[in-house]
Amino acid sequence: MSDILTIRGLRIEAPNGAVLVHGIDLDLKKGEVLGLIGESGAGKSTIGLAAMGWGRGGCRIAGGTVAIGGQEVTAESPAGRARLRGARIAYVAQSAAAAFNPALTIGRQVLEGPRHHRAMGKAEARAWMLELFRALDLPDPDHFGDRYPHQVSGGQLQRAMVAMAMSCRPDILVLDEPTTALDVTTQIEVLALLRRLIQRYGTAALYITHDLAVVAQIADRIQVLRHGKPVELGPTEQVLEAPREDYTRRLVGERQASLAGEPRRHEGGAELLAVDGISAAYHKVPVLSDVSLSLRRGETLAVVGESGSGKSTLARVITGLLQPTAGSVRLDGQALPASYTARGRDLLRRIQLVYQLPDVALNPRQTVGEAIGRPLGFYFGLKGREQKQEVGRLLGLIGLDPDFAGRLPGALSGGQKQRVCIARALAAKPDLMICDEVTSALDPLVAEEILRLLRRLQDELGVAYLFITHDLGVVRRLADRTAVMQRGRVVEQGPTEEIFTPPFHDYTGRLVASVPELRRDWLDQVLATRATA
Amino acid sequence: MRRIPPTAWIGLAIIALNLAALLFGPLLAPYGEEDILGGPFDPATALNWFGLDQNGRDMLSRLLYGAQMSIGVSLAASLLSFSVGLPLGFLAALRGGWVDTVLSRLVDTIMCVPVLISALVVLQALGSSLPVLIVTIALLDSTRVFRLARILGQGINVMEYAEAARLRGEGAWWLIRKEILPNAAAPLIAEFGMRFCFTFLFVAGLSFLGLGIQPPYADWGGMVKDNQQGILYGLYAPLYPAAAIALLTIGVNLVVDWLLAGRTRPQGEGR
Amino acid sequence: MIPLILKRIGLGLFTLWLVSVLVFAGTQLLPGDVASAILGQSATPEALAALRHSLGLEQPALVRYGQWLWGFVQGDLGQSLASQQPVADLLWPRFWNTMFLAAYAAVIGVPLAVGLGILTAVRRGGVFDRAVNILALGTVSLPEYFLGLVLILVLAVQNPVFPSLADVYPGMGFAERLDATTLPMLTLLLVTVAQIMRMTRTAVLAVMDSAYVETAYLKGLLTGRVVLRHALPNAAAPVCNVVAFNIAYLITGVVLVEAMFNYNGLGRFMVDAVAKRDLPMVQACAMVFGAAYVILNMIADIAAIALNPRLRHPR
Amino acid sequence: MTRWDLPSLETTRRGLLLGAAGLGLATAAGGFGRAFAQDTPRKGGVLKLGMGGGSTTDTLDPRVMTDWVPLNQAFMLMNGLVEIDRDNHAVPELLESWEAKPGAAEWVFAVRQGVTFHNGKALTVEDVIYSINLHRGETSSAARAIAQQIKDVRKLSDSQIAIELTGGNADLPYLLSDYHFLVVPEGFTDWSKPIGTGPFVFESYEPGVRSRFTRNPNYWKAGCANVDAVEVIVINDVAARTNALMSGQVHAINRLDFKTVDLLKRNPKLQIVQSAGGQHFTFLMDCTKAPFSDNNIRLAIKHAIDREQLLKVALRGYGQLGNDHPIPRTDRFFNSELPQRAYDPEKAKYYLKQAGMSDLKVELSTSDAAFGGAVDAAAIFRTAAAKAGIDVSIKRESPDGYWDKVWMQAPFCMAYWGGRPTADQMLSIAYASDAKWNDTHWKNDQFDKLLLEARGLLDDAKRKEIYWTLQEMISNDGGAMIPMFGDYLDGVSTQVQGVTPHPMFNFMGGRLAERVWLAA
Repeated sequence: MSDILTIRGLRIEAPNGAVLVHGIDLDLKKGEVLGLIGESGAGKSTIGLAAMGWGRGGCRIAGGTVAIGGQEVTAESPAGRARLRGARIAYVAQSAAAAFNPALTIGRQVLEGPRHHRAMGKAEARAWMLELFRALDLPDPDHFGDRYPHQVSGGQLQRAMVAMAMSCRPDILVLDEPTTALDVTTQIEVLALLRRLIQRYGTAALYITHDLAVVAQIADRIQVLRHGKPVELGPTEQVLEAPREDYTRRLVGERQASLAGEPRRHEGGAELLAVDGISAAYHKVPVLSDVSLSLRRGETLAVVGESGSGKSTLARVITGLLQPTAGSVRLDGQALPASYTARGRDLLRRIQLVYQLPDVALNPRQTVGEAIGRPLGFYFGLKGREQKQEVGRLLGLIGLDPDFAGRLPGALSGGQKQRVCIARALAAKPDLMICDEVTSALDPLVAEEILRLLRRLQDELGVAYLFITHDLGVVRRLADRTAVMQRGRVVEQGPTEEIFTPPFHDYTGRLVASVPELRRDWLDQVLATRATA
Repeated sequence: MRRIPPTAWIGLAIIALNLAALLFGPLLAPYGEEDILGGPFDPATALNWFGLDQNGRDMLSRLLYGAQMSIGVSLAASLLSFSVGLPLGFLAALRGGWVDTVLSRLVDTIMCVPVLISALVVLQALGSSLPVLIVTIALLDSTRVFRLARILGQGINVMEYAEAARLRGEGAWWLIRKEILPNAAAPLIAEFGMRFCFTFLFVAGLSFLGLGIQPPYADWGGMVKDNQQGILYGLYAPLYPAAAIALLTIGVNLVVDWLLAGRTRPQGEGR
Repeated sequence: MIPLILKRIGLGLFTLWLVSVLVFAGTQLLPGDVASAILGQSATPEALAALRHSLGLEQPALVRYGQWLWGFVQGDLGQSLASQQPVADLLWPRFWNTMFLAAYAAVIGVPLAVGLGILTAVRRGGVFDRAVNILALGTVSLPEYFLGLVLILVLAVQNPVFPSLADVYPGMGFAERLDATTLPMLTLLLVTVAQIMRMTRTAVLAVMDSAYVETAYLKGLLTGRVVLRHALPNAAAPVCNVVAFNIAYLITGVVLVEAMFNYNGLGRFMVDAVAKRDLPMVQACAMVFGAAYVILNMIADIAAIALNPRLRHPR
Repeated sequence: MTRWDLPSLETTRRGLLLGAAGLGLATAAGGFGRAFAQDTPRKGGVLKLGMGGGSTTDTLDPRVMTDWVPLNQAFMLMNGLVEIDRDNHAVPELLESWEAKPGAAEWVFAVRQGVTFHNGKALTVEDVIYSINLHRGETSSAARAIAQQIKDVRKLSDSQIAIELTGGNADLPYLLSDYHFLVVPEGFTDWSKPIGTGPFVFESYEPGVRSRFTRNPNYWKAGCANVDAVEVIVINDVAARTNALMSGQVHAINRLDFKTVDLLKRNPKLQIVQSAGGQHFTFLMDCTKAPFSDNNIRLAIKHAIDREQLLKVALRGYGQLGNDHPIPRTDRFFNSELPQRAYDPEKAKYYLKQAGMSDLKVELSTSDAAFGGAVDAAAIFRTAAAKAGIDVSIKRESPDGYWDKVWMQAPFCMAYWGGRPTADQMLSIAYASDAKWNDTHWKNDQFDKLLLEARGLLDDAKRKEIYWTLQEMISNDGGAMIPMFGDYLDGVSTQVQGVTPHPMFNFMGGRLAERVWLAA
């Protein structure tokens, strides 16, 4: 099989001159799937787009060549490159919701490619679209095209995106984290459909992701990247079972730990938080119905569920940001007023919230020292040198150098910012810290460190955690007890160990079963069992 | 700070020039604001670089004195407008509820009556002395500032860091000073530039209608009006004040474009 | 979507009512008693009292406001103090003149400005973009009356292409009326086209940075088609607001242009009415301008709602 | 220099003054520019006039009308009783001839026959009597002060009327030339659509905006009403007015801007019509309101104005110095021996001390409606007054409605007066105690007595002696500061033929539309 895509010595520079990709060689045979693995900043998406002769945000190809089926893309004029895009090589974005134009119907956007490249006649293009819709299991394929993007679900839109990419029967598909934005359960379906489509039409693909388990199910070979440089290249089995490079080993090790992970048991501690019969709604649309759970001092309770299950809403009710329609929340037996504005300063101190996106959780115009120092001054009246000293101590506690106090958030990495948020919460010496998806926006290795930090802090300070997440790996490693939520209800709660050993509650079972494992045949096995069940 | 492009440098230079005229205008002026030196529209000579105006007074001196009047009034009006519009706008954003509704409705209503008409009614009622002029323009202008401040405030208030501060129990004043204002600075400075330009041209317009700054005080808008006859005969007289107005407005617009460069929406709204 | 529009119309009417209250209160501010304004020098105390009674000036402000508003709603705008003629006869001809000039400038200006805005956005950073922007910056920075002056000099005095006097009278031919109002129209055009163009460009650029525009490029489309098919439909809403705001300026901010070209419009007429403390006239003019403003903003908001795909096709 | 060559203004103006002096016309300095072609009048074309001096509150009711636009429009529609020609002599109009009985207290006037109104009705004696009586008795007419002298108006025959005066007045014909005495059909009251015997018939009229009248086919005056129609467009803004003339959109404009007249002269397509005469510009102090009730204050202010500078800068030399009284140098009763008051800050301070003040702050209301460049003139006065310890703050009023809201109401304001054929008429309309337009509210019984006495005298020498004292009284005690007399300056396209200067008012004494014709 001849090479359909050959990249030699690819160098890409950002508008400010920073080099994003330092000379990459890459080959892709017809019908082959190559996985590109690495943390954010490794340059995965940049390479994928460069293969299409496109620079995002002003990046430009500073060196090297890209050839598709022998035709050199880098030598082409912009118009020449445009003729290739969509026709010979097509792109599937991470968030289909953003990638579809809200003002046009899905059908029109899918048919736009073939009509523009005059790849096929109008009727033929339409027939091919319907075939793709059927191949991708989209509901009511004949009329699906007439709907607008905001009238269909996230999973359906993602599959429509794949249909749009395949509309011109391209030779190569660039799949840029196509399933990351989806819930675990929908992720399996899209992955399976994608794999069948590629195999049926013999399309080559670059599969870009940071999740080793997902790429294991679909890629023939894996290229590991770090900071724009190649780390290791090899067949999937070899990279997973016998990684040669140390960095790859750490990546695989971390993914392994998240799947296994030995649960913890926390003994004793009086009941700290009691939530009973809580119901809540946004603009009269019910989101939580009759939720009850409790948390003891120093214990970690995980609340797990897919998006839309109401777990974040629960956090907002407990902190008083959202008034419940029914039920009550008690801290140390004392009933908490429904709105935070009615709560005294000490009550507010004892519950602290850490957000998912560290970039927007810190005021860009306040230094780290000010951010952490403010709660000290506000709650405990610590001022001046005393405050500076305590800030230094807290920074040390979360593993950052005290001179970070003078920096602005803009100068910190995602992981460092999240550490500062945790320090800010600890400054209030809270009884309870609510962590709302604190690791899901971070790279796997960085997330690992944050989890380890949180466990150490709990052991030292005895603070209780209410941990909200959709990642079962996190739950296994951190939570003493777990509550599983589905569509606003707690379907199951109890010690983590019991929850995650069969026999499973059916919803929990499906959740556990949907988390991809680090072996090549996992997807085939799940599909097989699902076919028989 | 981002690298300052050449256009912004030009803008800043023009603003500096005008500030100098504002502060030291009268000192630099070769003649008095009202000294009559010769016949109307006498051409430029060594003594009078820009020639004489319609009353035979030195054009350069009147431009320098006029700077104090034109820029001074507009600056004062813009500053007052911001000091009224900003806190109210942020308060409406933070408090929401009835405070926000009442203030917004009031502002919408005032904005419905065109600025010029409202200014006219008030100026006629209270006479167009300088303080009345400044306060009237400032109050009318603060409605626009209120609107922007409210949008900016709402954009920032919905951000997590603002929510975290509220959850801590911070007071409204602290939230405005520490959380919202620092982040709204760049768009607000740009807005100040735009509001200044609008006020500057508005005051000039009022003078053109004979209602703004009363004679014999020089103000650039009034000077264009008084000397406009000259243009029909190829005289430069009206060109100097008009050029002065245009130069300052262009200068400010250049800086404003730079400040807003790239950021098409107020900071924080992009979420 | 319909309920949204109805709500907006309701809001508009409510705002209009608030405007009437503001206008009525505002004009009470004007010093000088209405009666003495009519009688002038030969005002004897008895004549003043008699006149005040006949005009019903002693009744409480609320009652007078009620009567005035009720009259306004029925189109009876009351009697002009200065010229003893019904306000309506003086107001409406001038109102249509102002509307004519505003429409003339809008019909040419808006498409031109939106077109330029899109072109400069598409060719962002190019020579054309920079040149047009500098020109726009120039016209925005110059006062209207100076621009008008230059136009008169170049297009009326030095080479008499257009009349410098916008002299319009009832029964004038349409072409003749267009010719007479060309110079004021051009003055308005220069100012508003620059404004609308700059804001359209910003609105289009904001959309050009979105993910679906990148998707369109990645489908192999070229800039022109990407802007027309993908960027424009989503930039339409903000552009509508900008256009409405500027048309409102056309109607109301035009006083200076009317004064310069001696154009018999409502703006200049109101300025005189305020000077003469002709209260009924001032109230009527302010209400008419206010109504024009509110209606325009309402149309813009409704257009924005109609053009917003999410609202047009509810889930 | 620029492609518009800029000759120094000084030279051209000096040349002008010599030219005018050279003409030495006793009563009216001749205008110049293109020589006036005196060939025969041509019928046809539409005359378009751009006029300043109109307001949306104008009316064509002869009793109330003020300012230039209504005056010209009235003359287009209606004829007067007696007309003043370009040499300041009273010539017959609708009154064909007259003779005075001895003592000039009784007069017999012959009414012109064969004249018809626009509605076809023939002009009768009753119409004339009705028209005169409009200004007599309980009326708010501005001409009441003049008409008071008329004791009785009687019909003698179908073609003659008799007028009996309270006292002899040799100048009665001049009196009847006042522009308020216009003739309308008996019993006529609809002033929104006047019917007269004038050169043009009413077509459309919008106060303060525009009017259009069409030619009266059977107009009785020979060689008049030559254009098919005349349109008056009201343009109060001097710049817009001048633009309209220069761009050829109107054939003629009145009230040129003194400052740019010399520049306008260089335009070959235009002719400047300059008429020296009775027009004078006044600073009016209301003698009934403090601080102007104290004559010391009035004298202080009269000494605090630099008349030479004002004439040179504000009027660019198009005028003469004024001596604080309304009688022009060209009038036979002009008091030539009254010392010309000059700018004397020290004397002004002296009078202030007399009034018990060290310095004075006054507010001067003004607008370009008062006269072209009035606001600038106020600024010039302010600089001069400052040196005399008088701080004059200027309040610029809106031009529209100036004559209703500011004139005769503000304590200190500015105004203009058109010329009057006789000293008696000028003094009685503005300075007699009970005059409706006594805009300084100056009451002086001695003055009233002498004025009446002079009116009845036939002996010119004695009348002169009285008028001289009257001028002295106004100058030294009156509330009007009259620093300068200003020439009338009209700009007329060369297309318009038959234009001549006139001492009384601009636009040929208000009768331009009737007389001129358009070149082919």
